Amino acid sequence: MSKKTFEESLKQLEQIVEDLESGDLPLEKALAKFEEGVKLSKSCTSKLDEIERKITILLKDPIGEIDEKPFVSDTDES
Amino acid sequence: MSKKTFEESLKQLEQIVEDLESGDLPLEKALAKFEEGVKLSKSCTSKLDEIERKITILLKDPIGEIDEKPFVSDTDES
Amino acid sequence: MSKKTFEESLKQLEQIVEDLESGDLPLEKALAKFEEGVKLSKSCTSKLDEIERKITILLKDPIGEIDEKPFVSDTDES
Amino acid sequence: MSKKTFEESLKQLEQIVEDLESGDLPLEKALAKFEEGVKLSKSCTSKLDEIERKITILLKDPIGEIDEKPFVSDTDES
Amino acid sequence: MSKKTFEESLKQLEQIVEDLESGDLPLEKALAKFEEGVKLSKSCTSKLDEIERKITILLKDPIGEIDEKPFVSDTDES
Amino acid sequence: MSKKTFEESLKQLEQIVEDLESGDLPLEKALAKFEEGVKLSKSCTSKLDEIERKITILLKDPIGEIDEKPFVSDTDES
Amino acid sequence: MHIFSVTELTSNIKNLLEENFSFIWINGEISNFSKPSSGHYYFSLKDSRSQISAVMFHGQNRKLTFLPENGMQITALGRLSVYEPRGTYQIIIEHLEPKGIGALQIAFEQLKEKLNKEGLFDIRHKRPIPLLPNQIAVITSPTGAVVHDIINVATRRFPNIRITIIPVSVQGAGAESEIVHAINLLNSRQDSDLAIIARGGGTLEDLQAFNSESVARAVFSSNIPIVSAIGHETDYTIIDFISDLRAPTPSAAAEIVVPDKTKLLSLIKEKQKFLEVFFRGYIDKKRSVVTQSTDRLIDPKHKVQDFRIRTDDLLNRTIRSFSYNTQRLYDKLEFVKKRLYSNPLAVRLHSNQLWIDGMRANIRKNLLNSLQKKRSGLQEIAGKLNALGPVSILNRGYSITRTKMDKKIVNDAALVSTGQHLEVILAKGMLNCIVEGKKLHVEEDV
Repeated sequence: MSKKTFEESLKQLEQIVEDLESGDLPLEKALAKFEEGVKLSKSCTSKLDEIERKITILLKDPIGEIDEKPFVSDTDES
Repeated sequence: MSKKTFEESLKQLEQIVEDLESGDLPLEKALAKFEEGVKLSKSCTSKLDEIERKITILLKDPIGEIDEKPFVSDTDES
Repeated sequence: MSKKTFEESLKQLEQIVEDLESGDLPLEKALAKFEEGVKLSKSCTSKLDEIERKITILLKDPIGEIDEKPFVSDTDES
Repeated sequence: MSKKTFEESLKQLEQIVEDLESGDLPLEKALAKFEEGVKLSKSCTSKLDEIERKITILLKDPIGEIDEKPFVSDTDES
Repeated sequence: MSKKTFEESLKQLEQIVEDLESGDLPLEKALAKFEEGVKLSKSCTSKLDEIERKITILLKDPIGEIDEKPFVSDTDES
Repeated sequence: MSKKTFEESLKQLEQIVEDLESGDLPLEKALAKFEEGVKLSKSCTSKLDEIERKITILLKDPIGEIDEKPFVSDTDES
Repeated sequence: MHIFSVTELTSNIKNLLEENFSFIWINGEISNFSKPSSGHYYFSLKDSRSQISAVMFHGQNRKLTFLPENGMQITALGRLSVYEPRGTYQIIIEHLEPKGIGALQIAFEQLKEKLNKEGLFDIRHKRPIPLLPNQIAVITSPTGAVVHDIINVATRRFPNIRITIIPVSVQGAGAESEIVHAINLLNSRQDSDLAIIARGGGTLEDLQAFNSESVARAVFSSNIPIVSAIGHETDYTIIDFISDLRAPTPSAAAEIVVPDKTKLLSLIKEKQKFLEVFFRGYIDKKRSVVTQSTDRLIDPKHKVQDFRIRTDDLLNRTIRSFSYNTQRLYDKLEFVKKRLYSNPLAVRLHSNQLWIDGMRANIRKNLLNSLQKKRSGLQEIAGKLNALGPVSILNRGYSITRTKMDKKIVNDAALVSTGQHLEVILAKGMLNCIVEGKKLHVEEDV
């Protein structure tokens, strides 16, 4: 997935979910799709987690002294 | 049966049921059909079991940390 | 009788009954037919029993390996 | 950032905010922008701190012999 | 400032004041101007102080030969 | 200043006063004028005191040489 | 022939008269005297045959020690002047005295005119009087009031003055040459910056030395400025015209020549005070200009604060919009994940299993059904078979006998032999019998 963007992965994941939801797939194919979907979803999730971690580090950096504003609460306020 | 897809097996099973329902079969043939049907059904079930096991493993993979959501309950909720 | 199907046996039995019903048979022949009829009926019954057992076994068999039990030896024992 | 003026940095930061607010950026790009934005804002802030410090020193200098007096003693005296 | 006359310094200071009042200066330039302005104002003030000191000495000196008499003894005599 | 007469000095002093009064001289020039003025005024004052009171009369001695002698007026004696 | 215009002619006449009669003495009798409010004197001078209009301006007539009146015989000094608009001429009188001047007066006038013509009276020859002379020479009689007055006045005005007296006779035979010598001595010594030639008042005769040509020329050629102070205010001598300054009296000369030290000191002090005050004011003004400019020097701090707010706002917006974006993706991902994990595949597995179970049940039921059918069919036939069998007859006590060997029904005793093994089939069970005997016929009663 390293070469794919997050959005591409997400789109692919959505396609897979749609394919699975359509119910027309043979079971083995559906399983394969599901497997792929799980992988994609994990990859997407870890990508987001990684980004969140990065943000936290960025915002906690003492040079900028922004660490008092947690990232999440910020979003909540808006 | 390894070369047959799950769906082909299902279709065959359905055929067997139809054949049996027609009621014209000599007893031995019916028995044979029955035997075949049972085999098919068992094979299909074990296929399903296998897939279910696979899914469970997929979902239990710690990297993705989805293991808290059991597969079945998920389905039950929907 | 191993070569005859259940249905052939049944048909033969019916033929014997018809022959006996015609009443024209000398006693010896009638008796012989009767005896044959009884044998056929017993054999048919045990065939049915055997099949019934087989079904039970098949349905109870956790693995589904039904092939090892020969049909014929079963009949002989009865 | 040393070659950019403060206003240039601020303009760049504004551009980044606009880009981010337009919402059309792929995640990776958005992250890069975000990182750049945070860095720029920190750099801007530290630039402002520096300027404010400079102003304070300028305004606290009691005699006006700015160049000859060491920074620390100067501040301490006032 | 040793090469500039008082009026040149003052004119420069006024120019700086005007430049700053126009408000169009980029921050760094404004700071630089302000710094220069403060320096000029201090230099002008110290120039005036120095002259005032000189005047006082001149006027206290009974003969007017300022250069030959040390400052302190002069003051003591009066 | 030894070459200047009291009158010249006074005139110069008056000129300096006029110069200063007449217009807005640059600081350095004004200071120079002021210094010169103060010097002149002191020099004038000292010039006035410098003169040694002496009233003499030029008399011819017997040889015919002119002799300067203190003059004693008749009235003073009386 | 030249034809004059009136103006031209008048102008010519004016030039002619005023050039030729610029300095004249005239005797005459005053008539028609008047003194209007301007203070000028207007009158006519006449003799037995002629008369001329005369005016004496206020500036001159103030100096007169007497008031002219009609019928008074006078000698006047004046110049002719033509008033062009009216074509009249008149004499403008500078000096006026009662008539009766002697030879001395004439000589005086003649010398005065001569020297005047030579230009000795010209102002350009006047040497400036030093304001503060280092030493003043006084050429006068060492005895008498004059020198005393001068010294008194001088030392009063300037206590530390330096005065050197060059004693001379101021009248009599040697006076003239003594004065000339004194002037020469003055110039040769060069130690005085100024000389006063002084004498008390007297007759014209008394003042003769000061009206002599030699003294006049000595005064004129002196390098050191000379102030003349001869006689009273009204006494004019030749050297009064030549000297660099004429003082009306000796003490006036001292007053004029010797500066008032106190005044000078206070003047200087005043100037110095002015300098100080002015310059302090000047510095204050400059200082206030600097202060004003400095006060206007805008400190960029508020700019910094504005920028700070803007930067913070931008940072917040960066964070907010980015986290909004991320959150959206999160939500979207969560939604898709939910859909993925609430997976249709599982439903499918479940329903497939149900279907399979159903099929299996179906198969079993079908098979069991058909088995059942077969069984009941079989039972029906078996029942028929039993009904057709010999059982009912046997139940009534009949039995069937047959040979053991070939199972042949025995219906004739003749066909069996004694000892032969037979089977008797009963309603229930079968008997194995051995023939003991036989009867070929059965009795009726059996």
